[in-house]
Amino acid sequence: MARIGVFVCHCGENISATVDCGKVAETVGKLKHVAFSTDYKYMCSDPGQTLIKDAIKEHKLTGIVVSACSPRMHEPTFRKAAAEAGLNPFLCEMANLREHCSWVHEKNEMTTDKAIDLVRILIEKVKINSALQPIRVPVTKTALVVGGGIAGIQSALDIANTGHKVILVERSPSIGGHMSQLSETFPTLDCSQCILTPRMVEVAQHPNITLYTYAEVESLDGFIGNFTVKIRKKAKSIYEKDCTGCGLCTTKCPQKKIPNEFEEGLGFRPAIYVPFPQAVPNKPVIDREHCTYYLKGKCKVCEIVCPTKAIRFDQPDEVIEVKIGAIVIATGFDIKRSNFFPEYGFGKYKDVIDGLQFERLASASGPTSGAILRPSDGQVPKNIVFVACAGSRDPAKGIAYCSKICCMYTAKHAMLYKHKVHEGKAHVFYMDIRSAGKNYDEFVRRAIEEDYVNYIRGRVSTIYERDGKLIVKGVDTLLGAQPVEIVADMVVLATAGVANPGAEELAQKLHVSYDSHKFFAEAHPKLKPVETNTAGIFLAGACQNPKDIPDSVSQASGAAVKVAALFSQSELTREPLVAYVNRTSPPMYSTCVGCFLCQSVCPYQAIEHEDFKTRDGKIIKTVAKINEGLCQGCGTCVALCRSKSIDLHGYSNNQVYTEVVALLNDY
Amino acid sequence: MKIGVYPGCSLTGSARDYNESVFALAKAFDIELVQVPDWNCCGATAAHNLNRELSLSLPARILATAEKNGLDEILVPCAACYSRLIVTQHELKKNPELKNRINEIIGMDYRGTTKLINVIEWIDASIIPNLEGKITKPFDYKVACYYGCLMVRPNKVLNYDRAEDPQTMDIVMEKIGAHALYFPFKTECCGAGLSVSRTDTVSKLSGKIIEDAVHRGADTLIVACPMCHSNLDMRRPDINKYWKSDFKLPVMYVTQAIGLAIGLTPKEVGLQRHFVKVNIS
Amino acid sequence: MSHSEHSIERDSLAYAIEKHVEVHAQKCYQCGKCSAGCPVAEEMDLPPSLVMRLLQTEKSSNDDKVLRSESIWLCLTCEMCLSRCPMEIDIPSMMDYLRQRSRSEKKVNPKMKNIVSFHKAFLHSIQYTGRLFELGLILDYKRQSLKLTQDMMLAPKMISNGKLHFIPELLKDMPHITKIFKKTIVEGGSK
Amino acid sequence: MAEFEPKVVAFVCNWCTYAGADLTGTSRIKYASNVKIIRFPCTGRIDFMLLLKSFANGADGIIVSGCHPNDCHYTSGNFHAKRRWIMFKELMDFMGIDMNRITFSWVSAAEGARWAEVVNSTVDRIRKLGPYVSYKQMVNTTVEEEVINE
Ligand SMILES: Cc1cc2nc3c(=O)[nH]c(=O)nc-3n(C[C@H](O)[C@H](O)[C@H](O)COP(=O)(O)OP(=O)(O)OC[C@H]3O[C@@H](n4cnc5c(N)ncnc54)[C@H](O)[C@@H]3O)c2cc1C
Ligand SMILES: Cc1cc2nc3c(=O)[nH]c(=O)nc-3n(C[C@H](O)[C@H](O)[C@H](O)COP(=O)(O)OP(=O)(O)OC[C@H]3O[C@@H](n4cnc5c(N)ncnc54)[C@H](O)[C@@H]3O)c2cc1C
Ligand code: SF4
Ligand code: SF4
Ligand code: SF4
Ligand code: SF4
Ligand code: SF4
Ligand code: SF4
Ligand code: SF4
Ligand code: SF4
Repeated sequence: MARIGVFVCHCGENISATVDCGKVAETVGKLKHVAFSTDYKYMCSDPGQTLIKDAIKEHKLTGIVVSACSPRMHEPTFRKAAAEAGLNPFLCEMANLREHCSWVHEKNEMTTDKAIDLVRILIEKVKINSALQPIRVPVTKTALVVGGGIAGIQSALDIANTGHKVILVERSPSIGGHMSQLSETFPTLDCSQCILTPRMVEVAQHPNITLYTYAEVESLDGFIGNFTVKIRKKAKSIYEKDCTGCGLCTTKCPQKKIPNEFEEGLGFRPAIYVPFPQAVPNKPVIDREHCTYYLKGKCKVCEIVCPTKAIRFDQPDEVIEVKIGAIVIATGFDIKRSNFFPEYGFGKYKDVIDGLQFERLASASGPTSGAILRPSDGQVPKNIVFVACAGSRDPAKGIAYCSKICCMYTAKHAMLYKHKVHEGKAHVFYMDIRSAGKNYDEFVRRAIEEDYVNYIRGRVSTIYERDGKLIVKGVDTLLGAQPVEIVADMVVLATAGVANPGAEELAQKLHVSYDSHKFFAEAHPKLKPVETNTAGIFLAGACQNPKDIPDSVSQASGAAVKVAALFSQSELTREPLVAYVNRTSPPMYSTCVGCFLCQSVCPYQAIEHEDFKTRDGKIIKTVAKINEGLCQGCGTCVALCRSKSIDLHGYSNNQVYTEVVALLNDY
Repeated sequence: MKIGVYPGCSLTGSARDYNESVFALAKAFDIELVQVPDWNCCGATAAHNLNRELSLSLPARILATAEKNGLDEILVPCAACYSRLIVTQHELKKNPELKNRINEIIGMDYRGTTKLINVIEWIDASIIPNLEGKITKPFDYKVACYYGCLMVRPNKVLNYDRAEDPQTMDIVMEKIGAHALYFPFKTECCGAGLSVSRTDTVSKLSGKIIEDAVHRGADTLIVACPMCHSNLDMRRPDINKYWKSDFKLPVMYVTQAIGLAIGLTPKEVGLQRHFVKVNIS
Repeated sequence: MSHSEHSIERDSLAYAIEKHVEVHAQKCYQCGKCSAGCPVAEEMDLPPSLVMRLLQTEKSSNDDKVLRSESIWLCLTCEMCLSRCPMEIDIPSMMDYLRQRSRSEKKVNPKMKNIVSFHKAFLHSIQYTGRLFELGLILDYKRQSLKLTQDMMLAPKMISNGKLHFIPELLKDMPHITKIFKKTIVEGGSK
Repeated sequence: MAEFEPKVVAFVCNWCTYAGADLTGTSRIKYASNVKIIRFPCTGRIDFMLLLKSFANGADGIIVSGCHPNDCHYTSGNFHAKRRWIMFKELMDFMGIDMNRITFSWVSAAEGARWAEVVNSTVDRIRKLGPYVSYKQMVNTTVEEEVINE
């Protein structure tokens, strides 16, 4: 038999000024199953709470309704009080007599009547509430960081420094990402390698970090705190423990003309290679696609010269399985490179290059040792044109969004050019200068005012070649759309920043959502920019959208804190207001018909399959099962299920129907 | 083989040379070209500049006549006419209400079933595959292929080649032994519709095209549109005056070049009708 | 489309363009790529992107400027602008509409009279013969534009090259053509 | 005769409209007391059979309100609610339910005044429509029984 207690609060006069609190307490006190009913001036005060606790014990209450302010304000207070008195906290409900009644209505009988109704509804509800236990899940305190660019490096270091283990998985042979390719960085023009390399080394040496380069995530199972990940370590064809990184093999390899990815095709590398001198780890890998041995069955020069016999041609890929508790995705971005703009001739004219190629030209460690030389003939370009928004903000041929970083790096490029080629002329075609950031606009102004970079507001229509020069046909919209024609030696296109190839595949493997441009999607654009929709998986850096280094690093540290917060508990406790699929006795097992419509609408991928099998393992029936670790309790699945097989703790079908009936029917 | 043809006004007038080369080529490849009976002018630039309904009605009459006479496919050698016809097809397909209105104007039942073929598509489908063994005099020249605006734009409607740096004509020329030059002006406008009313503008625009082709060492320009041809060939004195030079670069129709390559005489392909002498062959 | 959902009746040229040719002036973000590629931008009083901007203001004085401009007549409908516009704004179709509006509102720029005359002469030729009669066209145009000597130099050579007919080729079903003209030009009031 | 006081049930989500209604209170904006709120985690949880159930139990009007599109606390719950709503609307139309008795709105946690407006306009409208007696006559009880019994 239910024994309900009702506690009507005056809130000083906030409630009692318009609601007759005494009458409310008296009226509901007469209802069936109400064992105790009273009113009091301040329920949340210490004496108020004591009153409640005493009543629970004294009257052996099986449920209470605190009729006071908004549950959004004091539900935790009163649930805690209930728990202290030995009543399951989920058997305490609050009727909102203040925000939803006394403050919004005039003092009259109808208002008091409404207050009575509000209390009644919750009395009926709490009668059928069930005692719920918070959900506890254990936490594996090892984090996985996917992607070893600056964002991944920062996250890994921050997490590792909180004392937790980190596994860092990088797809390419070295960590460093795009930042390692940059020459100098805006807005300070400090050398990218100089600030990045120490971090890379720190990663390699950190006792809490295990680094897997040349590796990729194969699959992921489990949920927050309890993931199992499979990592494929691609065969490097060398035995790393024996390799000293002497580099002899790379100098002797006869394959020398493979376009160097790190140099953005502006240089070459051998088949056994270290992507760049400061690479971490600084040990080579064999590119099997280009190695003569793998292609033709002979060569093995590297094996012959290797002093430590570290080469292993028969090394297989290795798949390892690890348990982890949280994931940071930091797989970065890329820039558009294909010939998506035939009118600009990218890919056709050697001297029309992209931003990353320019970085390599400007980099002291690049193919020209930092001299700005045009690729076609190695001459110093005297007239250089930069084209901003090349493919960005262009729904017709490119992408609709603004790539965010190119205004800044274009200003940087023009500046670097002017610093290196004093007599040269730099022109920038732009639509808007987007340089919001600390010291950013000042930086752009410096390019214009101190380095005399010629900024022209207007887009370029076409670029064509004549007599070894590039004719750039643009317009100056600030001069009434006057056509501008520049005879340039070299053109740099600030091509759009796009999602990394493979991002979609990775998102699917990790069960996180991504947007229409294949960038990873945050859980909330403003308040959860670091979280994904999947609990325990976080985002850092340009994998979310094009970002510069300061933003990538900030977010990476943010993601690290989220992981650290998760790891600060040995168990996760969560409000048990989650969905569940009903179970009946065999042979039915559940009323669920296995349509999995619920699965298709769940925003958190919390619905799994559960098989019922005969003793010999034959599947009799497959039904839905809620993963409590993932379910956030939105109830979308409940409303959708046609066989009414799913229900939601705290907002069950029975509970909400009871509320409706109580509300509409007189007592 | 039999196929419909819509010559349009130019081919029966100022572009007789083009007409002759198209028919000569058809004959050499056993293709019978059947004219759309009692065809009318497509209205050209003038109609759509001045009256939208007229600009759709004139082509619709042509197409409806072709439909009525069972011509499922028609070759339209003039790029300008081709453009008007295909744009009409597109607009009327997009907008059934407009289609009804136009049908009312022309008093015919236009359905939009005719397949329109431009000259390069025709060459690609019916000439190139049968070229083997026919080339007696490879067209061993450096050529600049000029497509103009109407063959590639609007790309979404024409759905032919690509709007920037198209290649179809270049490929055809390479097949008959020519060397197709890199030519960035291939889709720049020659001035087309302003030919008579703004000779200065046309001289300037067409002049840029000629100048660049000469600069790149072309032996001849190759075109597939009578409007382009008349601006680049007939207007040469104006161009030369405007550019204060003496460009002698000939301008040939793609059909003429193929004709010569398979051994037709200059006269058979109408070369003698050109204003700028063609000292090729 | 979201545009039409929200658009309220406005009394502007931009609105008329939206309705008649489905070109939305507000989509233009003034990048200028159209003007950069337009072959006649240099000769225009209002390069295409400027026309777009004037229309965006939806001010009647600016609408008037557009309708009285030389640009709308100099436009060659070459489609270069459309093919490169990042927002795929169909300027050529819009230009067609603007020309017709300019004529119906009697705002044709006086300097552009020749161009209009030529178009008119061209249509006359078709109206009376069904096909273009080039010699007739030239003569008609000369009469209208009073540019008596221009192009006369070409005629003899054209004749000797076999490129000019002396007698127009007439269509068999001329009444049909006459009817089409009557229903469009005459009744449409753009004679 | 005293003026007809309609009974209106409001199904609102916890994160946006419930909080918005709290703000109406904190701002002391007055509105008609005919409306009583039932709290849901998300509009996605609102089973539209509840609307039928409410009418069957004598509701004269109903408000369904949640987060604005794209602001859903659960990212897409309200999106699914909207989609289902479209389907359900057809069904209700088919059943002859008077759609004027249902208000579907978005009220965010910051829109206290808007909540008062939504309530008042709904109550006004329902008051004009009068008691929803016709529902009782036409209701197909099998539909609701099936839903309630679990
Ligand atoms: C031309 C240019 C100039 C720039 N100049 C500046 C500047 O001056 N200042 C500035 O602040 N910013 C600049 N930036 C921006 C800067 O490059 C980015 O902010 C930064 O690189 C983002 O770091 P990230 O770690 O998020 O991504 P990335 O640098 O892209 O690193 C991602 C890493 O993840 C790895 N990876 C990808 N997919 C997988 C996978 N599936 N599994 C495992 N690993 C994977 C990649 O190999 C890579 O190592 C510039 C960008 C460009 C294009
Ligand atoms: C007009 C306007 C519109 C905006 N619109 C948007 C928008 O639509 N979307 C968006 O994303 N952002 C918007 N923003 C930006 C947004 O307001 C800020 O990003 C955000 O408020 C920053 O939060 P904060 O906590 O860093 O700083 P603040 O919001 O400034 O909070 C700082 C707090 O610190 C307190 N404080 C200050 N000094 C001391 C001290 N010495 N000791 C103790 N406490 C102190 C202050 O009282 C204050 O409470 C807008 C900003 C403005 C001005
Ligand atoms: S419980 Fe709420 S209503 Fe009661 S006194 Fe405290 S704040 Fe006021
Ligand atoms: S075996 Fe392959 S990697 Fe080794 S030296 Fe030969 S080509 Fe280079
Ligand atoms: S030669 Fe051997 S030890 Fe030296 S880098 Fe190559 S594999 Fe390593
Ligand atoms: S950041 Fe600048 S250059 Fe890059 S897309 Fe945005 S506006 Fe264009
Ligand atoms: S729980 Fe319901 S919606 Fe989900 S699979 Fe089972 S029957 Fe289908
Ligand atoms: S309640 Fe929401 S989060 Fe939980 S399983 Fe259902 S749809 Fe998914
Ligand atoms: S190209 Fe398009 S968007 Fe750019 S100015 Fe011209 S019309 Fe506007
Ligand atoms: S269509 Fe007209 S406006 Fe557009 S590029 Fe050609 S001439 Fe210029």
